Amino acid sequence: MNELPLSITEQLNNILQSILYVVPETALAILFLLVIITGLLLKKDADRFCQLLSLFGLVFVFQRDVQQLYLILSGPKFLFNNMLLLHHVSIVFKLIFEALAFLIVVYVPLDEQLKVHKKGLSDLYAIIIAVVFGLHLMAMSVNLLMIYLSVEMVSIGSFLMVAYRSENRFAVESGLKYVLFGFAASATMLYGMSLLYAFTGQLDLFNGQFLEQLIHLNPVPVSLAILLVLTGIGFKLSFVPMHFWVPDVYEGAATPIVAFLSTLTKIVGFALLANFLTPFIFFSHWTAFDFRLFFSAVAILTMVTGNFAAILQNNLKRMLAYSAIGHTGFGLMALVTFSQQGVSALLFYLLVYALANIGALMLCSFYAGKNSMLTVQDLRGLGKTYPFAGVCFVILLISLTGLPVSAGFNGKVLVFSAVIEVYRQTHNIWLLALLVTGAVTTVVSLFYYFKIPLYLFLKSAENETELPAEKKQTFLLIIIGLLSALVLLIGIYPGFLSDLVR
Amino acid sequence: MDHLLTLLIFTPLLFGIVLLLLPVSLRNSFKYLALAATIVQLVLSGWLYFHFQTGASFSGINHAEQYQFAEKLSWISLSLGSMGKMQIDYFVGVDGLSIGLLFMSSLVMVVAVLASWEIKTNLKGFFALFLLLDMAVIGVFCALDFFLFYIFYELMLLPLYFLIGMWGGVRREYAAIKFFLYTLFGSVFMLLVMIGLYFSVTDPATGNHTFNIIHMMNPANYVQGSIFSTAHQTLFGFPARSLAFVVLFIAFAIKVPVVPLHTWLPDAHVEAPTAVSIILAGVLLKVGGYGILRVCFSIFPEVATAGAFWLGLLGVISILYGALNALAQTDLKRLIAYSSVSHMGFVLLGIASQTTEGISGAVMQMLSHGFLSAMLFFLVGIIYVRVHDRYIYNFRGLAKLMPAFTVFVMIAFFASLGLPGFSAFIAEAFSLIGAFTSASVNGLLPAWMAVCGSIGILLSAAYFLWTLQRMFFGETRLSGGENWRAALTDLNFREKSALIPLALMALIMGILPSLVFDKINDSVLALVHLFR
Amino acid sequence: MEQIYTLQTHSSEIQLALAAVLLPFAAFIINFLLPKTVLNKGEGLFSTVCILFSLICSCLLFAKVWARKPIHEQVLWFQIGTIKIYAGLLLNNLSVLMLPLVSGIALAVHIYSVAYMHDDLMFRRYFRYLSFFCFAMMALVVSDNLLLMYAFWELVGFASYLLIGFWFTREKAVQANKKAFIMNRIGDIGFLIGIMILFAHFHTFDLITLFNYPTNFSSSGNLSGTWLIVAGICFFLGATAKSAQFPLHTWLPDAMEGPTSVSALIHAATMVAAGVFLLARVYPVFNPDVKLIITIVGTFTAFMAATIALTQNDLKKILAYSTISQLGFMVAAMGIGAYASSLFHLATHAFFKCLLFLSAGVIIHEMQHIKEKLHLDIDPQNILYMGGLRKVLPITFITCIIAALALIGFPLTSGYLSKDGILIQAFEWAEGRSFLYQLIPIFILITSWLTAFYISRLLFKVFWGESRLKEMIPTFEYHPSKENKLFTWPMLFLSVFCLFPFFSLNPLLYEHAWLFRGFLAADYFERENIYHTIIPAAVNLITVPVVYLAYARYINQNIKWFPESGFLFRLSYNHWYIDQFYQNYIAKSVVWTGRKIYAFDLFVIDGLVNLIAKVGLIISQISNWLDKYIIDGAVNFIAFRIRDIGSFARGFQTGKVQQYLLTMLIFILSIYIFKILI
Amino acid sequence: MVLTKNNAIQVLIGIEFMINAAVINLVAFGKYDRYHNSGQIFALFAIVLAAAATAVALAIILNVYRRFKTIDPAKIDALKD
Repeated sequence: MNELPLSITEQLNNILQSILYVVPETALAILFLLVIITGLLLKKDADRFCQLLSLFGLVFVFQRDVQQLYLILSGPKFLFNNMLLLHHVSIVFKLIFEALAFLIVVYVPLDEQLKVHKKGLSDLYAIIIAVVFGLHLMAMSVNLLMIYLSVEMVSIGSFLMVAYRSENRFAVESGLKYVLFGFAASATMLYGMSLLYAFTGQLDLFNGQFLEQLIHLNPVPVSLAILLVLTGIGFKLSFVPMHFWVPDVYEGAATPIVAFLSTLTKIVGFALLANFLTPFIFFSHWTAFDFRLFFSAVAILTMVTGNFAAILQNNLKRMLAYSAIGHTGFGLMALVTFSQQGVSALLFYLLVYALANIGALMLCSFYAGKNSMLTVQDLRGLGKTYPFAGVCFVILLISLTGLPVSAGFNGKVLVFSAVIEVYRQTHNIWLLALLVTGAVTTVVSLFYYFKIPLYLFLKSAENETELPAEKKQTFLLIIIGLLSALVLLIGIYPGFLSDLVR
Repeated sequence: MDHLLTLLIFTPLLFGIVLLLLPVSLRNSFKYLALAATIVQLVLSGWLYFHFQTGASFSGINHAEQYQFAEKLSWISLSLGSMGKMQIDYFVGVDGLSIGLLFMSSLVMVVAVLASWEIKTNLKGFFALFLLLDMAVIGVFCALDFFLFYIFYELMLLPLYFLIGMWGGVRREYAAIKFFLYTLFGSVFMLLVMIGLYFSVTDPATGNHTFNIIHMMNPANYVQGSIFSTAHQTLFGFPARSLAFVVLFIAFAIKVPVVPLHTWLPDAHVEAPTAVSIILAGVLLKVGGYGILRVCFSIFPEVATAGAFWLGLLGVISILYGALNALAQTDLKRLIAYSSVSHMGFVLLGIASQTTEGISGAVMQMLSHGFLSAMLFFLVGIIYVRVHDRYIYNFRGLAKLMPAFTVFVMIAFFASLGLPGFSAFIAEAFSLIGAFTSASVNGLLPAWMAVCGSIGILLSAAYFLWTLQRMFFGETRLSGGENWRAALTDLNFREKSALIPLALMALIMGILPSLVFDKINDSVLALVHLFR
Repeated sequence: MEQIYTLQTHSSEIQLALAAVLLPFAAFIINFLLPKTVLNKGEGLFSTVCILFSLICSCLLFAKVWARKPIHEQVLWFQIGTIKIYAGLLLNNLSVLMLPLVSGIALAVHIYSVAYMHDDLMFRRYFRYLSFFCFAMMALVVSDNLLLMYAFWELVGFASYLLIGFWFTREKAVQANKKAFIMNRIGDIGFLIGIMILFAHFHTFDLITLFNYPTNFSSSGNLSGTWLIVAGICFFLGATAKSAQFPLHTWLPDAMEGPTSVSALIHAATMVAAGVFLLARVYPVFNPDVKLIITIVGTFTAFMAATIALTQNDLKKILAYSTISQLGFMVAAMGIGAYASSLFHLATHAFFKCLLFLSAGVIIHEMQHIKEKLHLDIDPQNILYMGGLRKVLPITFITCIIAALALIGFPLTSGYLSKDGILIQAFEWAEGRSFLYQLIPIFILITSWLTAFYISRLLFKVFWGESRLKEMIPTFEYHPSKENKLFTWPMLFLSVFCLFPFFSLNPLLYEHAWLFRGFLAADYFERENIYHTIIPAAVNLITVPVVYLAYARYINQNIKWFPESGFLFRLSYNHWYIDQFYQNYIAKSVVWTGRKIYAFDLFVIDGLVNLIAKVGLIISQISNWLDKYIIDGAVNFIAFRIRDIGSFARGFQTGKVQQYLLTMLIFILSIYIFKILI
Repeated sequence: MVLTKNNAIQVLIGIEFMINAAVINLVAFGKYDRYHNSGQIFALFAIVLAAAATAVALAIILNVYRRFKTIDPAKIDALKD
């Protein structure tokens, strides 16, 4: 039924050639092993050394990725018998992963709650490296098996990270919820994939027959299968039906982990969705399941729930969780355009969102200190005591809301222009609804984002007690300062970033 | 010589950065630094105003090369894959409409700094935000690239939110967030229209899309079939161009403010500290008026003509509505806020008439109202700083206690109710005359609108005189008793030095309106020509 | 007036005119800057000297320009778009007459007020305002375009606001000046609309081009009939406010709160005359039916004011109402086309009314002294407390008599010439018309008799008989106070002008008055008819018994004809209730609407915005509530977790992972079902 | 089972059932794909990964028990809106 089985030798040659193209991944694997070994060997000062090692490793991998860019100038490459697809967009995703992972690894020891952890952080670095490895695979996977493998790897890694601080009630509870929800979601995905395999007998998405088979079948079961697979991916992206775990887990887990989850896993979700959808979109007469309609509805729902629910939140991290959902909706809007410009706008927007979000979370841990629960009321009057942190917080929030001069604004402008461009061609009413929801939710987001400076600056602290001055994470403040400066810089000169992203 | 405008825009930013770096120990030096910044700006804009050439070849509404002191350098050039390059350039220039407003706002800024002597807490933050606001305001008046215009337009909101929020009166949070949401609501939809316009206009020189307002003005640059091209595309059933005009008009009407959208003004003014409410009234309301002229009217002239009747009606309503409201006020600052609504109604009426007299009257009104409302708010600030109370009924017979103060109050009151010899008289007379003649010249506004407008002048006389008589004349009876009597000292040198220039400007512009009209005549003629 | 209009560079005349106008302004500025200590009474002297020189200049100018070619000089003021606005001087008969008139009276009042305001501590401020007023009035008279005229028109109103409210600590004074200014403001709106109409059609403000003096206004070209009428009415509205005609006259009696010398200058001679001056200036605009309206309003005001003046007790109020009624005469004269005699009456009236006010000022001054000496709590202005003053103030008595006779229009006085001119022309005008038109001259006739009656009532009450104070304090005895020289001289100077010789040699025939001839329209022909003789004779014959009647009534009380009560009396006593009507209807209603609109603004519009904010919040709550309860309820129901109902999670985030999973499943099923349906 | 049981471990068992269902599905349909047998390979991977995930899940449930003394997901709702 399919072509003659490739002889073993050809398969081996194929694999050998592909190895060349997976240098960054192999480097990551080696790095992972090294970090575990150092973690075991050097008992006492393991954390510091592991951190340095993983940082160097990430820089090395980053450098390798850049090299890969030149490798694929001639065009995307299928590796390991169509298991992975290395193309420009996936490399850019990988670069983003390296950068953000670097940032998070730097951030991890600075968080109060994690630093005091008795088991030490060396294991955490190892897990992070492993998950980054999983992210790489996920960004490139085009084969159902590969998708499932990489999703599982990333999920298990993130389960461990969320539940890392086993002594804290909230962390453990969020871990449990995350595990149960994640595991169920991946089970559904697996079932969906098995159905797809049943229908097409193929695991490779980009294979011609894959879609041929699907066309001849009755659209209803096909769309059920696709739906089930989308739930798995949705869990990673946390759009509307799959967003319930987000607030609890973000509130419970340690802040650096939340930073990791809210940025990296979300971005890789988009990467995976892009890869998964490409065959369906470019396959001309695909009628079974109208992706654009589905995703526009989901995007609107996500934006509305995310932003409107955030209004009522008092807890800072929970509010940032809901705002993350809102931003996912906005990202989906960019994706729905299915155009090259849409994807590059999406990349720009996600990177800028990630920077601002990590900055905001860093500030949460800066203000939270020991106690994990940080409500907006606790911030009352802190603006005057820590002016520098307060100003950075405002800059980051401006970027998150998308007010001008900030990077977020340029992101939103790019996304809006992409959507308008596509709307101009297709006049699809859904795109217009997306535009209007985007605009309205931006205004709503201003309302809850500006609750923070409201308490920081405008409200005066009742008890004028000076907060413990020893809160001297100057290093953390420096990073936050760098981040807000970066956000402002991108705001004024988006040029250099957008060229990279294109 | 050619980088003057950029220098003008960014001097406050420079001073602001210097100010931020200074240690907090030099607290009292901040206000002098800010004063220096604004004076440098005043000298620059004075020089610009003086060297502004007039003449037919300098009208400059829709001819890019006729703008003076223009500077253009490419700022952002994002390449958007298939879509070609997104080209945004830093294009700044001045023409008849904006030169007057520039000079007025820099003078008002100097007065605002003088008024901010009363601020005691967190000086560094206050003056940094103040200078940022100053830069944004000047930037808005010079920007000729829609994207740059939008960035400065939004940049104004942020410092104001904090200025009102942190140094304001008792209900400051409510007023600050209300102000912020109001303007943001308007401007978010403006963003959408801006991007739509971007996609429908191509720059003849470089061929790719552009944000340049001047290119947006002549229909030749519109891409066929684009949303806002003149081939009346439809959007939700309405013609796209009129929908864009309405959206833009709403965004600027919130700023002007036009009646249904004006409720943020009294709260923002009452709660803002004196210096901020001076800028808010003196300059920010003009941004709305200027925006309507520069953006709405020049880019969609035919829609403006079609809707002129409704604009005129809105103008008349705000005149009468503002005046009647002012009559019923008990808080002096709120009264002046409503009077600003009424006076800005004249601007809208003048603009809607689309006659030379009407528009030049409107521009003159913007300038004169800038000076007069700054003066009025400064005067209210003087009372408030002394006794922390603005309730009209608590004061009687201040003339005896503070004679010099009363003289300035009388000048301000009589000037703003349109006594001849002051600029408001010329401005309001010509806006009304413009509105009246428009019935015969281009048949846009019916004659009764000008008559209702003139009733507005009468009402303004009523509430100003009522306040004057209520607070200043008669036997001195203060609700605060003796300690108020001691506190209500007469003007000191600083206050006088702030008030005298404003009074003089109002007087000079009243006696010699040619100072203003010569500068704006050519641009107004070009604008009116655009409508035909 | 066949002078042809030529633009010559009469540099000498222009300089004279400029000097006349700017001298008081110089006085105003220097008084303002002059430090207090130079001469304690320096300001008074200084501004009097200035006004004296300006009088001299205007007389010289008068000599040069009267009955010769009008001179017009202008310079570009500013340019709007393509329209050039000029500012300049127009010196024709009208302006040249008004200049000396205003400065003459102003000089008299200046000298008078040096003494009158001697002990007032705000002496300096008084003279500042007074010279500012003179400047504004003189400038108004000579300005050549409507916009400039409107500017000075309002400045005159502003100066009167300052002067009425001079003693600003007195509550009533402050009320009065606010009312005066707002009333004038209403008039100004009318004036502005009139200007707008003309500008809309002719795109110019210049009087020359508009009414191309001196030929009459033929260029009503494209100004259609209706607009002409509206413009006419608007200009007339402006004049009514300034000259206190019927609908807008209530501010003048209240304006008496200001110092008497101020009332003498402003509310007798100059400012109120400005209204008539405006009518004269824009005379060609009025077409016949507007003129009819003017006549009706004029006569009605005259009649009404006269009736009110009958019963007033306050000395200055009587004079105020008499001014209103005399102005009614002039306006009516303008209406019936007697342009020349109306201006003639304006000139004569200015002199004798100013004289009456000055003498009233002296009387009140005297009563003030008595009051302080004996510290009675009487109102110095109330004539009921006066009486028998002729012995105490002889010179004032004489000048007062002359002025009163001039007011009545007794032969040999200037008043006779001007008032009878109006009467005769009124009858000529009404000759051919239907019965209704006849009413006008009859009313004018009645009013002149009423004038005679109330002025004589005033004289007898004040000067004749015994002082009423005697009943209050038997020991009271007038002791002759030396009349201050500064009072008497200006009064005598003015009384000279009240007599006929100054205006025309022949005391009986008004046509021979040089002033009358100055304004005659070119086509005026001498119409010798019976009216010329009957009317003057009839008027004078009847005034004599009327005066006697007043004498009988008030001095020896042997005639009880005029009861102090009754409806008519009460109607007339409280100013026909017009003031109250204005106060509690119009003023109150405007403030009431203001309050209502504010409430509306506060609750509806502001409410609307808050509503939208609340709706925003509610939507988020509903969406949240929807998430929480609908789906949560279904879950429990399905899972039969009865005991869970107790622990309804507050948010949808129930924390129960399984509920999340279930909602997810439900969502997928719903999409699936939805897919099946399509 | 996943949704109703009030014992975390039973929930895990439920999930395991789901995965096994998918594995059976894969293997069953592997019949048609003689050459690649991708179905069976996929099934192998699925089983391995399920095992790994269960191990992690059990570790976390152990932790939860140590903290909450109960593993009924309905009870563990400290983090709620």
